[in-house]
Amino acid sequence: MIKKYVMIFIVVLAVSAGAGWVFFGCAFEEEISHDPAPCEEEDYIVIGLSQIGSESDWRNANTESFKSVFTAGNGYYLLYEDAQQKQENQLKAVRDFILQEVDYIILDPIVETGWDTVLMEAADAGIPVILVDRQILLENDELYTCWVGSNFREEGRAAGRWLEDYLKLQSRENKEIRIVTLQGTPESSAQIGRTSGFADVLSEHDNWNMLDKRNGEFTQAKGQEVMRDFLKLYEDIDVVVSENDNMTFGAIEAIEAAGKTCGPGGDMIILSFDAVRAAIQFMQAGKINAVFECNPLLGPKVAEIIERLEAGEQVEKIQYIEETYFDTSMDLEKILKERVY
Amino acid sequence: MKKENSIFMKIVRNQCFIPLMALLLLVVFNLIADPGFFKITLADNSAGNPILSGFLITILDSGSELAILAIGMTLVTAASGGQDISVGAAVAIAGSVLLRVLCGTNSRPETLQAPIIAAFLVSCVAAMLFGAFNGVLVAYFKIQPMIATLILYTAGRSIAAWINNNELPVISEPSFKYFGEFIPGIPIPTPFFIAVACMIVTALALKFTNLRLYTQAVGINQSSSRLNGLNPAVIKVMSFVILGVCVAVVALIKVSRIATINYSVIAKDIEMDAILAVALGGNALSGGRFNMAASIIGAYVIQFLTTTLYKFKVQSDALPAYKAVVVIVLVVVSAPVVREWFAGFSKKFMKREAA
Amino acid sequence: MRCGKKVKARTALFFGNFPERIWEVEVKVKEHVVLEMKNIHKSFPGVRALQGVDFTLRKGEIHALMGENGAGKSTLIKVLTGVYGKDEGDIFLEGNEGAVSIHSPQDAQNLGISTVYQEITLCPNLSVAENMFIGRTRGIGQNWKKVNADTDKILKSLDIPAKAVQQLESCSIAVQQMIAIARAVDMECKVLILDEPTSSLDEQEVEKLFGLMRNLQDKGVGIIFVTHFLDQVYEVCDRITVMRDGQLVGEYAIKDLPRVQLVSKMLGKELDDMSDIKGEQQEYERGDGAVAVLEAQGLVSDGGIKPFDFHIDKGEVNGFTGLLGSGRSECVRAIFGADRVTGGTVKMNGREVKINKPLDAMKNGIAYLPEDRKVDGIVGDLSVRDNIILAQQVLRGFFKPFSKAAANKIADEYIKLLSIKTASADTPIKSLSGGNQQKVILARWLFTHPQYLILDEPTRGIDVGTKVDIQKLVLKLAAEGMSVTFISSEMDEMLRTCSRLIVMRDRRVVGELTAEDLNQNKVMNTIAGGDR
Amino acid sequence: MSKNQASAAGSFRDKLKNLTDTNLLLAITIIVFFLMYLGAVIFQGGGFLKPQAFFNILSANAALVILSCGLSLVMITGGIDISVGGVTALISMCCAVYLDFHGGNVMTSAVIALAIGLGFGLFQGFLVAYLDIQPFIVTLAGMFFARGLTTIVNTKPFNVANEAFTKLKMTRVTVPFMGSVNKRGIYVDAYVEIGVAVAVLVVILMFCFLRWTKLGRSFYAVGGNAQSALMLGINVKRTRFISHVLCGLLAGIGGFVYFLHVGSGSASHAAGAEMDAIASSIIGGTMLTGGVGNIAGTFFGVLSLGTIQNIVSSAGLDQAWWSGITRAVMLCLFLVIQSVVMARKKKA
Repeated sequence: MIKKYVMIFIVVLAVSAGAGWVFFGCAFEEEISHDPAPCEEEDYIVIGLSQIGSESDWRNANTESFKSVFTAGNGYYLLYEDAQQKQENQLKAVRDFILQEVDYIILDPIVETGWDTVLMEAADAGIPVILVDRQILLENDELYTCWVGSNFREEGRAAGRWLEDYLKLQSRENKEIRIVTLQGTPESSAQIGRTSGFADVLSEHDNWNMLDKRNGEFTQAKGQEVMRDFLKLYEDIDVVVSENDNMTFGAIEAIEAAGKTCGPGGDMIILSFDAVRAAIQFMQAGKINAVFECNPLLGPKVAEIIERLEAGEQVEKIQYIEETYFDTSMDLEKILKERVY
Repeated sequence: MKKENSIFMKIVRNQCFIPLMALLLLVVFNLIADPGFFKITLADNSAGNPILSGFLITILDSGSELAILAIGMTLVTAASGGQDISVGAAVAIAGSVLLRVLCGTNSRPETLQAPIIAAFLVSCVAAMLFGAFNGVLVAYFKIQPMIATLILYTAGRSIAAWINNNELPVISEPSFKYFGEFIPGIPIPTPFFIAVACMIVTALALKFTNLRLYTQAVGINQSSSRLNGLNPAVIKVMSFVILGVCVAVVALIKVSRIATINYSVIAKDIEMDAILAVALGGNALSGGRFNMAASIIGAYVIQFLTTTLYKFKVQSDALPAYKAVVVIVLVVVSAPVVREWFAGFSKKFMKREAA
Repeated sequence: MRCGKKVKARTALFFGNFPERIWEVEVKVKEHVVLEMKNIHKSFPGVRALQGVDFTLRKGEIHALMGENGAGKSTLIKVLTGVYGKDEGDIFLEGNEGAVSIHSPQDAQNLGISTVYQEITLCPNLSVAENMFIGRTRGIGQNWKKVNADTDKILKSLDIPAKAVQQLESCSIAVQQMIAIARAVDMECKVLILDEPTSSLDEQEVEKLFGLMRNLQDKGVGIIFVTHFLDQVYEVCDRITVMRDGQLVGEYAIKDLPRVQLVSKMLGKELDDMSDIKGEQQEYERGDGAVAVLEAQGLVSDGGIKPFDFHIDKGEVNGFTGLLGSGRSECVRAIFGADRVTGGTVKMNGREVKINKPLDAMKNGIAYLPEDRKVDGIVGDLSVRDNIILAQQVLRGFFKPFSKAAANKIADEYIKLLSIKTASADTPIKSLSGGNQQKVILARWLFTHPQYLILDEPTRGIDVGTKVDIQKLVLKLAAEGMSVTFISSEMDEMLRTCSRLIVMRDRRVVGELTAEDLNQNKVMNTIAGGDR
Repeated sequence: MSKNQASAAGSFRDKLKNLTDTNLLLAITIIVFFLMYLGAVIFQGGGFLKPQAFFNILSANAALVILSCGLSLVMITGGIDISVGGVTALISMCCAVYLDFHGGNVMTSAVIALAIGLGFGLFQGFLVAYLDIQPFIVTLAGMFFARGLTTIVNTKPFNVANEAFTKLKMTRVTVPFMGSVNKRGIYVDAYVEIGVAVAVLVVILMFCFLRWTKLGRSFYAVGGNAQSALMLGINVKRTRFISHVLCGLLAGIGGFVYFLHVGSGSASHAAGAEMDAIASSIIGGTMLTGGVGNIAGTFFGVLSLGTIQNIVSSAGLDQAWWSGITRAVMLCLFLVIQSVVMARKKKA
């Protein structure tokens, strides 16, 4: 008998715990995120940010730059949603933003297609959408206010040009150069841009031999895996083009594990993109030849745009963010000091 | 004639027979397909240390993780009659804890914040706790193992990410990589040595404790083992905790390999391989008697299969499909119904022979 | 919807044409036989379960089928319900020309033979109505309104206190039992077999059940009633068929067979033969001041027994006797802590001890050879060796395993000592014969060197040779100073070995017999409950 | 004992006692759901007050609802199927490839989806029911097979451009009287995606099936006590088989609805969907031990999960890991409740 009541008691306890957990869980979170809820405060500019995920350091730096700019202190309230590499999550996030009647939506689209519907909804709800980092394909460009990001194709070209010069220095410009590419997530504008940009230069040199291109998903683990396969499949690779730093790190692991060396004076030339802090450290260690910056600090620029929009000004559709590249010939110490991410 | 037959039967009956046959099959296949598969080269790596490389080494290397997990999985299977599908997630957690302790707050430390051994012990404890959590759900709340572990299977990687609040710490300290790759001067990958160490420990444990007897007794006949003074629940929990330790070890290797962690990819689908290894070792997935050696061999066979598939340029994401086929074949062949059918068939066949 | 019509027809059987039914019941033609089984033979490997058994069931009678276990009554019923095929013999059924052939439970049901088993075979998570009608009709649809209505009618007609829509598990066991019967009856059954339906019911529940049985009896159903409770037999039954060792002992009208007679027939000992077996056991007299090895007061467990007192002295062999299901096993399980002990105190050698789980008992030097060898005894896939050392191993603890050599030595030693027939110590125990399995379990417990050994049905389903061995062994151990409690369904075994018998009936201790009282008649009278 | 209890107990307690497990668990689920939604409204306010918020949850989880229905069927018969997620991914990939590369038409792609689901159902059902192999192992293999196959079909994730399809994808079912006024002061009709209509239909059908058809009831019988079911003359093997086939079929439908929702093919689609489906069923009061469960509950289970996720995301938490943990905690909670309920039943 007693036992039975105890059981019933436990059940009740469990359920209330469940409910309570939901309540207080949220209540608690509310407290730690000190900003007031959007619905109450009208004088805040409410921003909905739909981020792709947190797959790489670049991404994290990018997210951070937004979080640091759109603070309550600056008169913003930021709703941040991590889509975990899923378009459906981003669509859902945008819809939620529309429901919560945010003032601006910042969208970093994971793929280029499939956005028409939600953007339409946003337009209907009168919410301007600012695209960042990656681009999208639309019949009607009016659906978004503007796009802010890197000129990936240009980065790709820069990489190609740099390789040209470097090979000239080594006077290998007429030897066969065997190249492999670790590609980023397919269909992402970074991948498309960098691949095509590099291809532009590649096409000018018939002694450059592109052995293979494989998807490294922009992640370190995958990069290492793909590189391992490359090393098994192809003899003496000369150049490794890795479309972001994390993949590069993975690739370097794989290369060293296979007993090969890389970087200046190594068996392979490593070209990398993004230029996060760690990458430059790797360059100091002489494991990467050159990295081509893809500036993740989009926050300030977007903030500036939003202020202009608030002021009722017009903004131009495509806004590139200024970028550079680094290689081992430069004073990396100094660069590292200046580097914020 | 009779005698030969009986000897032959003895060989066939041995549990190690099935996995060894599978191994042989794969070896032969590769010999035919491309003998280069077995080429092992000795070369210097970037640090200028001589290391062996080649597919066989890869198998020894990656197979070791699997073997270690197979040890724990075998015990869990034997005791609880079910499998733990949360090992992959648990590895992520343990690895994350490890890095957390090593890195402290800063995710890119120039120097380690704690000795590796301490970090390892902490992650060990963490893994054992999660193992115990599974065990309690199974033993005391009487939830089928696979469902109970489903909880961790979902939450695990999230928890892992949460532990390092979603940063990707990187260890620059070179000595940390010894566990996953090579100790300078030793051309054989370290994971293999770790695996061997684990095997030795297990062997000793099986020899100098009643682990085997208790586990099997509980797995085979609970009520009878209870009447013999055993406490089935405790034994089950214990088996899960032991698996936890194995998980921690694997986590060390995994993390050390890449000196960082990727919460969503690390040890992905490894639970499937571990279960497969147990099954391939001829251990009943419904619990009871087990043969550790067979499981371990099974693990290496799985890795052999994986590597072979890799070599034939099978996409890593496509691998599960092939393994799944192997699993299905295994379970179907070992299904009692099918066995009866076979028995009947063979009897008929014998009759025809006699006639 | 077809089923719907059927139901109407069937319920008509209860309501519509009552008169002639009553008339039939009035006349109750003696030789109006529903079922006749002639010269049934059935043997399993090694056992001849049924040897030329005849059985006759008349319309509207409640017929008790009695016998200790191993007598073959369950086999007979399984043959009748088509679970087993018979080797020889014929079954005749009213309304069928010649012998009927029954190959499966389904066949039996179609022929109108329905069985209600001890454990209820309904689905607790379905409603009463669903339980009544599911699995009886083809097709997808089901007019539940109608089904519920019909169910309610049937329940009313058999005055079963349940509603059609109510979920089964919310009914008491008795009512569930009745619903099972109602379902059986509703399927136009001529013969209804009740296999120990009362074993899990309390008094008033049993009463309800009997009410239902009489009710059916009046409706002309022939009922075969299997039970171990004598009182119940004498309460409801018209006739008794007694079986023993797979043979028919005889069929009797209830009034021609006083209980004592019945018991003696079941146990196969004629009352009048006064040659009571004098066992080799030494006379038991309790020297005053002698401290009991184990003494229990008001011990009670959740195994469903009334509180009981018990004590055993050094070197004594005593036993619990009583018919199966009288609660003798439950008593020893309580002592060993196998069931959860809910009350009472246990003293060992004068010192009070707490025994909550088997390990406690083992630590106190108690060993228990369980009744059900397969479920509680052997660890099937383990080798004979491991089975022998298991208990002692547990006592020694996790970190002190026997070396392989030691284990082998022990195993061989006991294999020799108890002359266990096994290929080797490595053979899995499940491949041994029953007798040898039992010896292995015995060896397991002897190896723990207990001061008090409990043997529950050690000789069940075992060849005669082994039986004798075990009895001899028991006496030898006692002579060496071990206390033994011995339980067996076989009277003369008990008489031969035990110097004191605790007699049980209906889950309570009803008597304790020593010295000159240790003879057939006395024991049987006590079991039967006085010379009524 | 039961008698004097009844006499002792108050009428309410009586009711509680007679409350079948199914209804008890169902009640718990619904209560929890409403509590959560309340919590959402209180803490998030704004969006959650609009009906559209609810419909968005529906639209986002339509596929999951269907998958969960399938799982409930299997779990009620005491089985389990963890392949549904993989199957969904496989379906959306196949359909995407078919529509884009082979320019097929939408109807055929729907048929393909059903065929794939049915195929898995038949095969797994056969292995489980007739070769009686542990369902978990079988479907685990099924899941990995489906996932692997998806990448073999096509590695790259891509969006479908096929007009007919996109038109269908964008079709909306407007819900009358539920609309709301947006910040521009324009009244917008509340709407759900077309998949929701399908999901609701499935829920209703399955509910009726389980509640009123004989086959449906025999699902419960088999799950409750296979031995008894056999004695009652139910063909247990066949029932198990059918349950898996149905589950496969629903996976097919769900897969297509999912495809309709995301409109793209990708190997990583529906990751952990099987998990969510199981969780929803359990939260919806389906007992793992079988024999207890209710489609309505499952429906609420799904909604609860959806709501939790919305709360988590709009509570400003980093959804990436919180949603995972939240789901697991809920699952764990309800698993424990279940085993407690079971224990209580044994005691009683």
